[in-house]
Amino acid sequence: MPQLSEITGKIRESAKKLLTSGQADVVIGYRQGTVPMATAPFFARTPEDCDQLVWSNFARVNLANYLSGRPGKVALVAKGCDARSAVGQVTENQILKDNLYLIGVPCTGMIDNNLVVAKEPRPISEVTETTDEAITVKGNGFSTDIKKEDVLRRNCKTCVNRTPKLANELVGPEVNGAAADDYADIKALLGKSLEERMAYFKDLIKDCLRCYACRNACPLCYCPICFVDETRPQWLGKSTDAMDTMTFHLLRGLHCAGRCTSCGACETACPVNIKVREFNRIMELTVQSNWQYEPGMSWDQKPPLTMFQTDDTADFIK
Amino acid sequence: MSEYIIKQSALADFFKSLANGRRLLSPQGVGDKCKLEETAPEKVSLDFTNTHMSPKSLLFPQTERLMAFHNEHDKPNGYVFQSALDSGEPTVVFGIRPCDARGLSIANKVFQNDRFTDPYWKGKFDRTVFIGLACDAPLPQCFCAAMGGSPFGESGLDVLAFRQTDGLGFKALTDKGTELLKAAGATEADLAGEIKSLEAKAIESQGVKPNYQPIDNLDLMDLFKDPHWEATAENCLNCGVCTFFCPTCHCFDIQDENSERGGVRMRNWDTCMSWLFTVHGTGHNPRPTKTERVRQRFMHKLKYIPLKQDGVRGCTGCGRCVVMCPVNIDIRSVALKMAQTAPTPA
Amino acid sequence: MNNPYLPYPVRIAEIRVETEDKNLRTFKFEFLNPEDEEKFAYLPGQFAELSVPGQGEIPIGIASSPSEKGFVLFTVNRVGQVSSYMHNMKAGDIMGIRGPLGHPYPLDKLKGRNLVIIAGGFAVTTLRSTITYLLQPEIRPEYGKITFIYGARTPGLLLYKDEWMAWEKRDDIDVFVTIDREVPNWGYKVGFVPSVTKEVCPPPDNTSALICGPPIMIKFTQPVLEEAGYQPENIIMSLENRMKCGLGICGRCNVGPEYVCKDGPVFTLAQLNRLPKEY
Amino acid sequence: MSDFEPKIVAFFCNWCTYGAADLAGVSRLDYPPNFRVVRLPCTGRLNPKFIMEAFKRGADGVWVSGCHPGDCHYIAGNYYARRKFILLHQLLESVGVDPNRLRFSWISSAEANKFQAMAKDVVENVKACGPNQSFRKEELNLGLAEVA
Repeated sequence: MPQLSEITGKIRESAKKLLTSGQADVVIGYRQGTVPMATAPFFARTPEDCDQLVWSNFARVNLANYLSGRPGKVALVAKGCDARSAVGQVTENQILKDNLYLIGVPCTGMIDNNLVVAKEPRPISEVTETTDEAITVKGNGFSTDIKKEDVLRRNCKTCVNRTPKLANELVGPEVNGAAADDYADIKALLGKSLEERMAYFKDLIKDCLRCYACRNACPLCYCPICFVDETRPQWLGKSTDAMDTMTFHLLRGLHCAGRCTSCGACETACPVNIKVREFNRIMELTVQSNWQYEPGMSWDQKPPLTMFQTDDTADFIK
Repeated sequence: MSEYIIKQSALADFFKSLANGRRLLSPQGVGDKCKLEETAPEKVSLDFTNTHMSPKSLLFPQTERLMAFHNEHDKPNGYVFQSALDSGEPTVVFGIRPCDARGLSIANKVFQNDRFTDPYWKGKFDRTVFIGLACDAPLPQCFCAAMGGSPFGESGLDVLAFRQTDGLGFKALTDKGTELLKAAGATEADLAGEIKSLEAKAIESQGVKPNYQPIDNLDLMDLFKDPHWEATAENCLNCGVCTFFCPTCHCFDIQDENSERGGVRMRNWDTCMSWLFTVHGTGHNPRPTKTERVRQRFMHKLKYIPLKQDGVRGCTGCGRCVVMCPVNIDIRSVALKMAQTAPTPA
Repeated sequence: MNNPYLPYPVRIAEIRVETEDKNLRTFKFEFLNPEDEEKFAYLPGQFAELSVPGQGEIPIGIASSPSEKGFVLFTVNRVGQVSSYMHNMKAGDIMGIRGPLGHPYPLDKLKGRNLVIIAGGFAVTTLRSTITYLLQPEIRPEYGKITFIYGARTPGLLLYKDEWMAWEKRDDIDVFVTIDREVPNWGYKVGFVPSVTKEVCPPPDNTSALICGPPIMIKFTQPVLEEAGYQPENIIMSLENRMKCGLGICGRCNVGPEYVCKDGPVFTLAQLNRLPKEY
Repeated sequence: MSDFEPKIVAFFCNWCTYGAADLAGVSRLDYPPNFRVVRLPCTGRLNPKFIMEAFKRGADGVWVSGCHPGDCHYIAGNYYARRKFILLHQLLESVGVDPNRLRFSWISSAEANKFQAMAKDVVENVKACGPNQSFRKEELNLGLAEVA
């Protein structure tokens, strides 16, 4: 059971070394947030900066998001999923492998604030965390201990690749993830009737504000102009029309197919708590069952949509 | 005397009288489902912290039809826009927080500015009575007092209500408010002292007030040119969460949509965080990267609006953007950085 | 209540192709309801939202002068959704205009002064309005010497040929028209607007400059005027930014605290020097 | 329902199915007139947003047809397209779009008979689904009285 302070110490140590030796111009990690249950991405450029870097059970943002097109040498504090996204950025030519250094943190999962609030609905003014297994939340006249496994994010519960195997170094002992993600939820959903599925997905996105936080929090969404911002032709209306919203989510799912590493950044960013990853998961399952492809697992694999097999099976094409 | 009380036992009747001939809205639901909803008088609850989203959509819906036309070129008024102004029913909102009411009053000065009046906003604004409920226990992310407001703030409200040991106390702030309280049979009382001490207690519970005062005196261009913006914006994902949740953010886009029968011109919430927001037809963009866009948002809140609205800041300290931001960009820290800007020597 | 979002219905009375690349057309509109023309009382330098139902709106400077009654003129460049659609419309079609919006050039404050009017490319529109207004017999004596400098890349890209040629023949306005590069049979000036300005602009005493043109022209003309001794208060410019409402509400066209639509589009250089360069 | 005539947006590759449709026409092979054809240079050009746009605007069905695998005019366009189709097909079916509304086929420019049969089959299938009411934009609410 590693202490968070231990990992924090190692991250700082590594970051300082990288910056002093010139191996990195910037180390992108996390610093403590300004409100309870939050961290913020932090860009350390000097060895002194590094003392602000922390490790936490709330280090949810996928920092690979800051890689695309970034000049210079970058070191990234990366969980299992983030490291895969970073590798994806390399395979998609968003950054050179030689300019990237991954400080891998074997991760035991990150906390979903909504689940914490569900367990402790009183206003929380302080959180203490010493290990990666539990937290204590405090407020006016209360102090509640919460086990992390009870409040893990959905994607963290089913995470298979918790240890960033491709990282340049690991700052903690390797951890094992789930044996395999069986996609039971998606398969159950697909067992329902067409009408039920349509009703489910319409209900799923009914609160969507189209703030596009899911898109912007996603390390895959680096297009200079997103299809939702195209104006001639304008593919998407700007109103709250349900079908426009559905189109956004479907096309987002499609664009992430074969690239998504289930980091959960989209769901965490969503201010109205939509399970936006449902769309991605359908695509993940499809990609895996068709092409046995998992993104971000090696430096030289080609994303499935940039290639083909002459014998790809598609029985539905007549 | 403009203060009144209603005892706990008479509250049910009070809410009934509010709903008489008007739509009664109040916060319903908990957590991320807490929102202003049409409420039966017996369902009004005083037990909430604040609505998940700001109440601006009441007067400024995310999508609003402005006008429409029929696609009939041969008829005299076919293919000509007709106003689709709909101000809705008379409404009373009970339980809006003072920070949010203040947000509406700031937006109100934009929608009813020195040259133009927005009839869509005004119609709804004029038909709504706002009864605020003072905050006696502000949340950790609340900082209304630091921004020049108060948990007992009065701006934008017709009536300020606050909890008493037995029932509610009220301060009428407009004629509309006084009328409403009188009609509901509220008893006059002298509560000024009580309000003062409750307010002081609530402000105190927000902790130490950071000093943002220097921003007011600093030159616009000094604030604008300060080198901190690059670092301040570095985290930003350029999503629109802060703007969509902000009670004073009022920017919108105007869009036309068509069908065979005709078309509608509508306005939709827009966000200054978007690249598309300012891009010219030529492709030139005055705010091309997130640094300019983030700067715009904070400068707008903390400098531009105060310049235009007699020093009133465009942030009400409701704390929504602080907790909603996926990367924890905290307007309080940004404001402090701005306050530390070094002025150019004269 | 008056609804500032609702356009006045107008009929396209005439469309004139202005330039050889056919990307600029001048639209002459007549109001469907004559009383709307009175409500649309404007001054040179103001703009309006041209509104095509189902397509959208574009903010365009008013090219006609208030002295021209019975119609309004707008010259539209083909760029985006609405302007391209308009370029396919024909005389007789119905659309809408909404305005007038923004502040005009402060001509009433400039009475008694000399004016140098500098235009580049198709930004000449509101300055055409200004000159037409100033040259009215009852208005002209209220102003001193008027100098008009107008440049475009090629002769074929100059707008309002008939008009500036007629102005050239008058003795109460000095007209200098220039193109970027020499072409055969070109009887006027050759060179960029800044260099022509340097050559012909009158001394700064009791003189104000009105400038409207592409950013690059303004960038290089401004120092020429400053060198010539013009004070920033006397250099008056018209800005443009992406706009939607035109009413100072929708929030996108601001330059610092000022909205280009509501508080502009006309600013003095002195004002702009105190504002961010977000335009 | 029997008199329901569906509107179907068809995306045909210029080098094969578009030719097949032509050939069916000059060969006087009858096929239903329910299609609005969009000609593509290759099915590889088919962006999924085209299909979404068609449904969004109220198409009852969409039919995409290109060259047989191995016959692409640009060597491999349809192979790439096939991968996209696999994803799109699965995604739309997963969110509850009746797969009978969306048809993919390979028809060469010589296969006028296949084209005719496929066209009839597509229309029949879409007819069986009925009008598209759940996967489209809602009719615009003009909120105005009818024009006098």
